[in-house]
Amino acid sequence: MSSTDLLIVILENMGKNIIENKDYLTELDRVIGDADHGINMSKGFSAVNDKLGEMKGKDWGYILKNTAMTLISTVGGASGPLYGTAFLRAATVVDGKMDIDHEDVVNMFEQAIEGIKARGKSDRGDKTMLDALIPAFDALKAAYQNGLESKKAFQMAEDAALEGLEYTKTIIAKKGRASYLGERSIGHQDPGATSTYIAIRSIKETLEEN
Amino acid sequence: MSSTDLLIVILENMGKNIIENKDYLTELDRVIGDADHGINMSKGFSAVNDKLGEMKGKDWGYILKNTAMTLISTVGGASGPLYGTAFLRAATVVDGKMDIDHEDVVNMFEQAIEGIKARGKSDRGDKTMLDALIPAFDALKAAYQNGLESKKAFQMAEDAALEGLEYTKTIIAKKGRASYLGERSIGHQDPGATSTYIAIRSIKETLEEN
Amino acid sequence: MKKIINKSENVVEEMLEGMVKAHPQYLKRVEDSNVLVRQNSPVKGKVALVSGGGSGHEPAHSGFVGLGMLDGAVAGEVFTSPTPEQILKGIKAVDGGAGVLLIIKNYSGDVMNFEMASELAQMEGIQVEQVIVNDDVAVEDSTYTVGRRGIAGTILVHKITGAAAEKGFDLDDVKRVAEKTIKNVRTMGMSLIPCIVPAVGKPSFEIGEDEMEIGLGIHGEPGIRKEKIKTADQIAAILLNNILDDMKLEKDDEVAVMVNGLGGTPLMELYIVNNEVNKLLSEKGIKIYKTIVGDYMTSLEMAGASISLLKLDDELKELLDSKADTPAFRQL
Amino acid sequence: MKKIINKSENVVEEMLEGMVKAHPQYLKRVEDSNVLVRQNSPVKGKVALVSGGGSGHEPAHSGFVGLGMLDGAVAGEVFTSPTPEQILKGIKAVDGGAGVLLIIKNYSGDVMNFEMASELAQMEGIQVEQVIVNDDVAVEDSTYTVGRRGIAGTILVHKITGAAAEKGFDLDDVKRVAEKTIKNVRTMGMSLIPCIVPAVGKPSFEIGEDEMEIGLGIHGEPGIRKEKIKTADQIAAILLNNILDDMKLEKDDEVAVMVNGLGGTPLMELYIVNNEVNKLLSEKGIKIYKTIVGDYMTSLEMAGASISLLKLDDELKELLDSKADTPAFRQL
Ligand SMILES: Nc1ncnc2c1ncn2[C@@H]1O[C@H](COP(=O)(O)OP(=O)(O)O)[C@@H](O)[C@H]1O
Ligand SMILES: Nc1ncnc2c1ncn2[C@@H]1O[C@H](COP(=O)(O)OP(=O)(O)O)[C@@H](O)[C@H]1O
Ligand SMILES: [Mg+2]
Ligand SMILES: [Mg+2]
Ligand SMILES: [Mg+2]
Ligand SMILES: [Mg+2]
Repeated sequence: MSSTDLLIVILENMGKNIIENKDYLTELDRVIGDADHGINMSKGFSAVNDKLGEMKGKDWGYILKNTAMTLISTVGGASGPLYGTAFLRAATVVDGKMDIDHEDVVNMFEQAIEGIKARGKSDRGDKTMLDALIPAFDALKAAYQNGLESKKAFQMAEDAALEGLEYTKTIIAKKGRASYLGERSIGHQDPGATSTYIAIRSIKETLEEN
Repeated sequence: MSSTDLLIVILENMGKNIIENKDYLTELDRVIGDADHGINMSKGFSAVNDKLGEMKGKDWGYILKNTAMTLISTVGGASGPLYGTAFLRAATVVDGKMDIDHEDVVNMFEQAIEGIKARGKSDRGDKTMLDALIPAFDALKAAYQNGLESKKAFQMAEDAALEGLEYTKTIIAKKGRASYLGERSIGHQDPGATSTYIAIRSIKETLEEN
Repeated sequence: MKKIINKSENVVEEMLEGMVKAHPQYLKRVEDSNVLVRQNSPVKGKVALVSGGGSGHEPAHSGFVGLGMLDGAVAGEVFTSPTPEQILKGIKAVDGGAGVLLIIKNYSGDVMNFEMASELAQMEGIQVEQVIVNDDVAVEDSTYTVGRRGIAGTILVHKITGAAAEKGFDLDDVKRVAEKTIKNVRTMGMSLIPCIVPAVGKPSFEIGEDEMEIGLGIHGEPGIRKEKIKTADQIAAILLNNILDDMKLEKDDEVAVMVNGLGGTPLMELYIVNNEVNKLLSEKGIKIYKTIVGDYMTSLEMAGASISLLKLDDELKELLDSKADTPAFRQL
Repeated sequence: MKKIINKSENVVEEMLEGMVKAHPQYLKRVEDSNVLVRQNSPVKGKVALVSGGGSGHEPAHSGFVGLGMLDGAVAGEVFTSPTPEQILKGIKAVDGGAGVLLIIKNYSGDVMNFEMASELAQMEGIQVEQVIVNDDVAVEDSTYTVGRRGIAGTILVHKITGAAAEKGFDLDDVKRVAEKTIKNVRTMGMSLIPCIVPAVGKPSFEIGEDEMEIGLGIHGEPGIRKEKIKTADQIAAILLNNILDDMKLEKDDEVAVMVNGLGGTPLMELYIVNNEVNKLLSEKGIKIYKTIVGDYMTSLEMAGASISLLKLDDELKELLDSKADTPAFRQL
């Protein structure tokens, strides 16, 4: 399989997992937010899914940028611009490329994180998607530095994301709707960190299966 | 005890019984009306009660007229004008009288019924207070004609009122709020007939005790 | 019972005070009464309009006191008609010498109390006429019954009759316009969730999670039947068809539409209903001249809605369009 | 879930259609969008105001599109900010050449989507400025947080800023007025009964029969704390004191008061709250220049209320008083 075909399968699988977890994500958001995260994300990834056909054979930058624009123009809420920005920034790293290497992967994640931070004025510890994404990125980068392959590296990224996700239960939300709850947000898992964890797990799954 | 003093005791006892049955009357009205009959009647008879002191020593007409005016100006709803009119019409029969006879009693009831019919544009069989009051009046009149004393006559009036009350469960309401329910009013006892039954029972009780 | 109140005995008193404090430019309270009248009452030479009834229907009726609508509103206890004494105070406070028209919703209690007040006022030399609104097509109308209830259509009667009075029509003419409006207006309502009378503390009727009441009034009484809950489109069709069966509109007839919320139903749902009402009427070629959507005649926190249609002619259109300035209904 | 709807996916679409059909003299829909704009948009030479956000807050925001208030309102899904694409359509439809001011409620989602739309509009050569309403004193405001939410006070910002734009103020000046209003407005809310997002079908939070949520927003999120349910007077005092702790009013300061219902609370209760708010402010010597009571910024069928205070100066008073003509707010 070409690497751009693999990307399309990854996005397909990501969508499938997000949509399967629609109610779960919404329920998490009901408790400390406004009960729409699963609905928002499913809507976005359904729209992405509809466009994957046309993306076949296009380069990494094109596919990621189109994914980004689709998310931005269909999701709304906080997750739309944030996931959209993440994909958009990742796209800039791999513009025109039909194939990528480990360095590209690291750069894409780094840019995605920077994008979310800038758009969301947020950082690790705010109880957001960044609390799954940043640890995942750190683990991924370390794995590559230790010479591991992508399959193994994303396994480690998934583990770190899950740990980060668990950590969100223990902290006060400082950004997003959950922040309005103050202390009452403690004890509850962040929906956006959960969808990010699912996204990373989806990458690992696809890598394992292909 | 003078007969006007007896009237005051009757009104006192009527008030006591109505107020004791406030929730019961309201609950009956909740099912086929608007859940206020007990509240309305209690309010009216509390107000009457407050005025009984000043009425001491006055004639029958004065006492009944003042009771009527107090009910009209405090109760509201359908029962205010109807009970008010009933007492007002009864008052006209005994204006200026310090003592009354059986004929007066019969005339008072007759006038009260005519007043309700005229004011309410209603008649027996409409599932209203008249379905307790008219049978009670018929029984009372018959008892007097048969030479019975008031104590016994009101016992018979009470029995007839109770029978009329039971009868209201079997018919469709044609007047008052319950009429909007149409067929659905069948099976439920009319609140106004219930308060009328309680009023007649109160007269009998007072006669028995004095 | 979850309500933002103090003592249930005081809800009417505190509500009236809260209204006057919110709208001092529109309303003043008649001393020692539950009557709110226009700030500038009595308006000399103008026919005055008085309405009222039990409380719990807010903004009806005091919310419609002001230029182009009512002169005074008399508030009874929750769902209980006010007494003749109270109504008489209202009549006296607004009479500007050109007579007073009472706009009464057709309930035994309201009719009797207002009639008694009218008799008392006439005894004091005030010219008083009355009209009785009976727009609810859910209720059987026959000589053996009390006839139909007055519900949300009453607001359209307030609006149009108020405009006529404001224009300087005399008492007979104002009454004629009121009667024409009443003749031309029909309403039917439904409910999903009952209300709770504060002094009672219990829901006004029992209803299942998948049921609705069809054809109910505004006093918490149950409707004419229970049904399985239906979609907004189906509900709109049921209510509208009942109305149209009764009022016989023809193609190109012009109507005003009112989609009224009963208190607990959000505006979103009322607009969804209006969407279908509009579609159904358009399909029949009936022209919608004006649409009013909102909570105008409520039943405490009851969830539900009613639809009203008012058949218009040129006179009614002009009166419907004219200026109104009240706490709850304004039109430039 | 008891709602008068058809399919939960269609509530926003059908509501918008129902609004346009109810108010064709005020509103038109921008093609292929969830944007409602004034019937006569774009108004040449006038600064245009665009607001919006998730749906479920009706009449906010499209109910405030019209003379003296907004030019356009962008509706997202229920409680979900609209996308930049939608907002951009709104901006383009109302731009009359004098620039566009976006009035954004302070939620991460709204801010990000509106900002992205603003960037896109500027790339197309439209002058766009934005203000962010953050009136909810229940929320901690610090550099580490997203800051306060925008809730019912937003309506006062619409009113005053809209009046400034209607008077012909230029974009900078309209923005200045908006920012002054935002600086001067504070709100706090409470709830007795949660709402149900149609697509979710479950109450937005759990709450006991004797409990209330204090300090909550308008998206069904729980408040800052649960308390035993209190009387209307106590509730008014809690909300008002939180506001007054924050905004430091002095004797003889003049304010506008808004008692806003969250959708399921009847007007009766709002007036009862207003009665106490008025009393408490009067006791402190604070002058109430104007009071607005009703459902203006709702949260579906949530039962509850919020209180807003806006500190006034001469400029704000004049703008608050000036004419407005929209579906949900009219002033002669
Ligand atoms: N400023 C922010 N920075 C990073 N992530 C954020 C921010 N605000 C919200 N999020 C993420 O978005 C998630 C909520 O997304 P969603 O429910 O779709 O949007 P909304 O909050 O607008 O309803 C949160 O759980 C959180 O992870
Ligand atoms: N037209 C009428 N004629 C006789 N009795 C009536 C009439 N209308 C109502 N009633 C009586 O009044 C009772 C209801 O009184 P109440 O609940 O106090 O007034 P409302 O119906 O105004 O709420 C009914 O149960 C019925 O007995
Ligand atoms: Mg959310
Ligand atoms: Mg009753
Ligand atoms: Mg009653
Ligand atoms: Mg949301």
